Amino acid sequence: MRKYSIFALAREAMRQHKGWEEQWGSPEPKSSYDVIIIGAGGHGLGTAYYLAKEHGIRNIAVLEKSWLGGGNTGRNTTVIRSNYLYDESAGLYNHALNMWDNLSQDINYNVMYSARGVMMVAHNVHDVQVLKRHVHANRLNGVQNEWLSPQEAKEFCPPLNISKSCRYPIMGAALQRKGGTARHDAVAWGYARAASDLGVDIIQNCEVTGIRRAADGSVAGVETGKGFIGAKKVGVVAAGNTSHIMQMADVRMPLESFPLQALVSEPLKPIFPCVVMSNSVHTYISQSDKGELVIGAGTDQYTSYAPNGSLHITNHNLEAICELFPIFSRVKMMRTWAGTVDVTPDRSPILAKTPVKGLYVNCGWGTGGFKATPGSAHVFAHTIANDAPHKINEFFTLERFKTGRLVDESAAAAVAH
Amino acid sequence: MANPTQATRKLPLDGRLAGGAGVSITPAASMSRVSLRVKDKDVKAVGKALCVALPIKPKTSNMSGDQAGASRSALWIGPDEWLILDGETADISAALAKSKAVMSVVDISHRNTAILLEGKNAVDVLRAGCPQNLNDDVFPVGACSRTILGKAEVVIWRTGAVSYHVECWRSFSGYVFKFMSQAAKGL
Amino acid sequence: MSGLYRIAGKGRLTPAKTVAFSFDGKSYTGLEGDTLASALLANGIVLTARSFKYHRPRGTMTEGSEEPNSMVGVHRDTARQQPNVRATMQEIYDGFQAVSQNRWPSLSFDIGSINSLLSPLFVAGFYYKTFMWPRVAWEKIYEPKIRAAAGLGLSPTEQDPDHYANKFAYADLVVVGGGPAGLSAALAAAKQGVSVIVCDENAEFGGALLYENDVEIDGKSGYDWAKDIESQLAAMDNVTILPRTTAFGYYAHNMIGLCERITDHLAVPDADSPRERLWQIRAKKVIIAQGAIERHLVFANNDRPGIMMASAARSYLNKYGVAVGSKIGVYTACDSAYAAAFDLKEAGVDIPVIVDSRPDVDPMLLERARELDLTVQTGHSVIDTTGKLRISGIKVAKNGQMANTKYDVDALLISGGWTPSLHLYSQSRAKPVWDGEVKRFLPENPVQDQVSVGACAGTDDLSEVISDAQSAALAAAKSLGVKKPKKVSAPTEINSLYGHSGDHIGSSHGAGADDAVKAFVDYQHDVVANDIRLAVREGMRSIEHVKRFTTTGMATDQGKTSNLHGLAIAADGLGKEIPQVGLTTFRSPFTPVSFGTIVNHGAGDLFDPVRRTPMHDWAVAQGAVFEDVGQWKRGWYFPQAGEDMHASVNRECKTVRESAGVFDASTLGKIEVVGPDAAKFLDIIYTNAWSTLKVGRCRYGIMTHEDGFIFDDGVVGRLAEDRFHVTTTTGGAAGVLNHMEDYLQTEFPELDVWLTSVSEQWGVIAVQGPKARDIIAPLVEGIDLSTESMPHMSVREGTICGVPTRLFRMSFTGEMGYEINVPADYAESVLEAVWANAQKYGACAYGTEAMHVLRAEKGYIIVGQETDGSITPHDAGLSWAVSKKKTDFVGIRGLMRDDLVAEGRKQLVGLKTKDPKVVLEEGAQIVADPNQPIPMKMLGHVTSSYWSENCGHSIALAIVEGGRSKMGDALYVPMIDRTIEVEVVDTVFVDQDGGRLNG
Amino acid sequence: MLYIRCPYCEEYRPEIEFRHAGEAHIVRPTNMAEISADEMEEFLFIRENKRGIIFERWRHIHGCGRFFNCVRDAVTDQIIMTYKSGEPKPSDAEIEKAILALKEEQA
Repeated sequence: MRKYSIFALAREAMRQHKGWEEQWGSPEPKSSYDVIIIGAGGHGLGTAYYLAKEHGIRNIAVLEKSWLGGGNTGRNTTVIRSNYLYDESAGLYNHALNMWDNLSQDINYNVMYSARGVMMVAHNVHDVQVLKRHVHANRLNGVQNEWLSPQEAKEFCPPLNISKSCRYPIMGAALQRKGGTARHDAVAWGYARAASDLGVDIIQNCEVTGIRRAADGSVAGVETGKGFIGAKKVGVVAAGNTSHIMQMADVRMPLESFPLQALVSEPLKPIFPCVVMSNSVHTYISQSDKGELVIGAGTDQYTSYAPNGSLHITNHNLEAICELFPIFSRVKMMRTWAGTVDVTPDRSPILAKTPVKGLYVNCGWGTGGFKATPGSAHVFAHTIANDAPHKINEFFTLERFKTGRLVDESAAAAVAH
Repeated sequence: MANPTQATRKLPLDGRLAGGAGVSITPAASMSRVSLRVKDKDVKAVGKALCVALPIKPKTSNMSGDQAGASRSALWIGPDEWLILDGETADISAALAKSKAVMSVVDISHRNTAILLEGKNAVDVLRAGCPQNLNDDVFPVGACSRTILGKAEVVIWRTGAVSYHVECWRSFSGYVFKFMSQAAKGL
Repeated sequence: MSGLYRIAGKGRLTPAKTVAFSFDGKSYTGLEGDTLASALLANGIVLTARSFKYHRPRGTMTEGSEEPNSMVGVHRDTARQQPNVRATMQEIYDGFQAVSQNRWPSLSFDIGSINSLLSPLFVAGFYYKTFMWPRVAWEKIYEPKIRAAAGLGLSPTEQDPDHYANKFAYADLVVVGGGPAGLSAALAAAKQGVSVIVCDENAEFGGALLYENDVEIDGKSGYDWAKDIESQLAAMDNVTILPRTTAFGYYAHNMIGLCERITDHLAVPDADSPRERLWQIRAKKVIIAQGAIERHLVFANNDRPGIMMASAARSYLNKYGVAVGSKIGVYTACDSAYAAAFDLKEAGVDIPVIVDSRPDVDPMLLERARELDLTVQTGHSVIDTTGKLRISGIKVAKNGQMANTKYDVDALLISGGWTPSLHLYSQSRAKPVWDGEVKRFLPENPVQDQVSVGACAGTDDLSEVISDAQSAALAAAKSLGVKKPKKVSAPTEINSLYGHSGDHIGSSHGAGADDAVKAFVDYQHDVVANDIRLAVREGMRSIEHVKRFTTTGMATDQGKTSNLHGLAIAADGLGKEIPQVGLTTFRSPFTPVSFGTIVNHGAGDLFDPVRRTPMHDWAVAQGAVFEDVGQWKRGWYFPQAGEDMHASVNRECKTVRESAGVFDASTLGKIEVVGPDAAKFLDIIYTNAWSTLKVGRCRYGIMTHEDGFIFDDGVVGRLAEDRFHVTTTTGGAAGVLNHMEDYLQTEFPELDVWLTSVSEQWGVIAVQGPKARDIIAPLVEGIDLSTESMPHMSVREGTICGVPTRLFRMSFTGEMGYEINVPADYAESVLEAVWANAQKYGACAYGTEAMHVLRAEKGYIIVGQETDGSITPHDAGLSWAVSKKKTDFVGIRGLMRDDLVAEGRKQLVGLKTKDPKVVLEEGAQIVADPNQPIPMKMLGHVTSSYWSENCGHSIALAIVEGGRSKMGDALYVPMIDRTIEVEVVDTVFVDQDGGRLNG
Repeated sequence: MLYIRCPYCEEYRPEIEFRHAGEAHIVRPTNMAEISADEMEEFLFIRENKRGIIFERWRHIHGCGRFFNCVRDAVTDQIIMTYKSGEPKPSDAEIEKAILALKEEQA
């Protein structure tokens, strides 16, 4: 792999950029692999990368029904933070946050991680209690998060409306300075390029249609649009389509898939310096490097695989934005889109072995998977390679839904992302 | 001067008035209201006790007289639910007590309050916030439905060609009134 | 004079109706009906903008909403500053002001254009490959620079003074587009009596007929024919005509979103008038007649100001009487550009050359060119242009050769053919179908109840357009139930001189893979042909990857002019056919829509309902400070002169225990449960038993979900064998009713019981404290208030102040007390009477904060504060409220799950700080060893914490692992600046034996 | 915003009058206290979540207040049929028929 750098760029500039290589290969599938990952989003590609890089497994394929990075990786609002309440979640997301720091250098691809700060605002006494609970728990867990007064919040984010006369005045905010955003496509592409370089076969337009089991019940491989492909181990990282894939191995999941919308405004000159989230009025917003305000909302109320959102969801979302930032009323919405997110009963992910030997699942990220990408991929690779979870993901099992040992972040944050 | 220990009634929208081109928005006077729940088999008998037949067709209403608000009216709300309206002093519960049917009679005279819309643009005030089809062919005079107006739940009852009686819970009435007033601007 | 380039006798604007406007502070004169683009062109202003990335000078390219370049800021006043407005869509008015964007210090001298020099570095996706070293520099140096250079207009900085409206509408038929197809369809359908809404994004209906002056229909000009149809439609009751209205979104189940622009074109809008109106229309049938969009040609330096679509130039001439230059070259691959050249020539404008890349051109066109003495170079291409802030010349070469002839021009009209507009079709989730013959994607496979007609369906011939539109309308009417459709006559004679044949997709001669030139594909995002080739070279094989890598088609115009070119160049690079590379899905909105319009009535005061209790005004009169609890405003505390919150709450708490307090408890949810099976039903819903509750008595009940976790609580009174008055938490009211209805309707439909919300039927006045009975007794009739007759936890019906009451003897403070329920309209009046008596006893008004303190002193939980969806009744110390006898209730099995019966669960306890003056922070975490390293093992957290004036020390409730076995233990609360030692104690701090409740 | 036919109101109404209420035909065991951990997990948490024809519950919460069932294609969001709470789950054949009828209606 030719290294990316300013020097490489300058060299290529002199020859009209004719010397760049393909970022990743487009091979035909081999007859079998040691590990097959189903789903070429950030989590799946990252899993393949860490399997190859840290676990010495090189005979890996990532199968993608469409184009890589085109699912939730390429459709989310790229918020990164780790200020989760429970030890288990804080451990997982903070692992990811620490990895974001060096990800660009590690995979030699600028993922544009920008720690511009994520501020969660409180609008009532209950919000204050909940957010302070987070701040305290985070501090004792070694997760950076701090409490700001309304004035401090306004200083950190000047467009914020802290007027006492608005419907739900701001009573304070929790700020994670290390939170921020990254460039979603770059994460998928960077992992794809790095994994491809380590010999991973990334096979796009290759839909999995079945999971074949050996006589002993363990995984034998997958049926695909390009024929049967053998595999010793299969990792399912299919987000909204997880239930559908797992059904092929007769594993029924505690998941429901919902359309989740986001939108961007027309590009504006820099006006919005950070990420602001409000659980009470249900919205979150940041400004991209291109100048677009990137705005996310909650899901539609019904389960669906149709990646379109409803206008009334957009309406609720922008109401909240104009309430928090009345100056944006005349700004125009440029593009809306939706993804399909898979949601577990406790709004925490499943990163685990399954009842089927050789079959592993990484799912249930709901509205908040992007931020976890490096950490999730890293511990999932560990889980597949060792047939046992990493300490960080040992709580995120399927069994918890039987015992009731849930990691319920939803109680703490109505909009989790 | 009234007896100091005799409580007086204060409506949530007392004193408000609004409107716009082609529409007036007026709080209705006090009324008696009952939420009535009856099983299919008792509908006829209960209607008799009430002196208004309970409509069984969805989205329809019946009146004992010919003037909305001044006579007893029964509005279909759900398959076993009716909103019974009458003048302030009427005792609807007493009338229903005459029936032996198993039913639920709950006084909601004070839970709800009503706003009257009148004028050729009345329906467009509603269309600003009600997602239901209010066109003449599907929402004729006499039609009634529980639905949404903006962010409040309301019951819309079309009492005349250009007249609507809109019920909402009292704490939402300020919002509903303000919503209508704004919607009436610049129609 | 309205501009040097205005040609007398041309266009349809009235020369006398001038308007003054300014652009970048300079004053100009335009005509009423001008767009900013036409008015600037009339004044010879061609440079209108700078491009996004390279800051290249740009001018108006089009005459419509597809405009990629001319984006300006419109400033009506300081608060009404609108960025990113398309000059081509903005009508001017007297006093209109606009400014250019994305340039500094000025449009003609822009420092940012240095980027253009660095453009060899700034290729597609360059930022992925660099700025990684040193690590911190990305955030500190590179990213801020990139951000400052990017972006277009400036955000408004003041609150928007305008308001916006909404309309939900239902129509039999929605017709999108008011060109010949849309008008014909609308009229044909309207004549059948069905309801029709027809909209067009432009100020005027007519579509291409507004400028195609070669069209004659039944002896009328195309324009007059269109106006005639429009006036017929306007006269029909079943038709709604909406000009300046963009159909921006096509949603599920045939819902169309429209944005109607109402005031932006007016000099002095009516203050009452909304600026824009959102239409949310549910249509039984939709006819899309969006038309087609003219493409540019992709050749070197095809972006200089003065270069524009041929149809745009024709439109500026025939609509606005503006010549877009004085020496205009033409470069085309499509017949329609000839019409523009001919019209301009006839208007007296010099046309030095028509360059046609096609070797064979319709002889009729060539003949007409000869008649007009025009030079036509067929089989030639423009391989480059010159000029800085305006095009000054073109280089024309024979196809396949680079030897060229230069022509001086001050404008260049280009046409690469027409792209059917599939935006709404695609938004409706339908897939475009590639027609290889005509090299177009066509809307041939609709998935919703919708049909496309006219140019957007690939139909060029006008008579076909009209007859297709009419048939579509008739078919729609028929399926809408029109039995015998009225005959609709098609025009008998349609004449048009010029067609729309011919096209070129992809890069043109001189902009091939080996040509190191800037041949723009996507103007707004500065994507050139070579960027797309680079993406392909780097392994991007899906058009989605190409699009994201190069950002082509992702600007504010969503690639209306560029998508097909991008696709063709990518397909060429991949050696595939266009449909194999795929067309990206179009997303709503078709053109950008103001947030304000989407929000419409949901702004400001109407953002969310403010719910006030029937006694709100009384609380205001008492000086209450309010807090938001859900949508409710609740009295938080009632400060007297000189008191802060702390002092006020201390006084309130003390007064309640010493004398009494009056509290507005109206927001609590109330549900009347009526029917012979009422008790049986409540047995299912609550963890405790109700069948045993006697009439006239109350009981505290807990609800769990099936998972066994607490979800609501409240006191329930039995008014009769078959009638219960249930109370819920304020926030839980709607959820509890829904939960109960769910079980009643779907799991236990055989039960004879009904549920009615009476939350708002009853105003609730709580009178709590040793003097409570004395205060209310004089006002109550028909109820014996003595403890013997009406003990703690009982309910009676009687009258108070002459109105009916449901009087509860109950307490959330630990004091003897009553909750007086009265019909809400009477509540304030009754409260006044109660308050008058209360004051005689030195009682106070108290708010929610004092209520919280008082109940915490008694260890009463608040659902949502002590519980968070992971707490069982057992955890909360409420095992006594979980029936051990019942064989079923909601949550019975959930409570038995392994983890819910495991040892060491978090349990509710009280905490006392070692230093009694220290008040813990709610949400603070609790540890056993404060000196352990981070991450610390946390045992739980403080759920409630207050200064208790009654106790003389701080009190707290907490959820602590194995808490009840830690009584007396010392634990620690590590704060950011210190560690607080606490002792685990019982949850009840005041009156542990409950004697005060009995008065 | 979906357009949903309420089987009690006997007409189509806009989605915001309704509240989605999860997968349909999940029967609450009558011997709730006695079911196994597996059965409990199944009842509480396991969902079909099918990428295809699904059965779901809605409540016409801001209308007639009734819960009812709905057959919808979760890929296209097309609503195939709605029926009253308590009515049996439609058979594949009935669903096929309803789909055909919808197609004809549109054609």
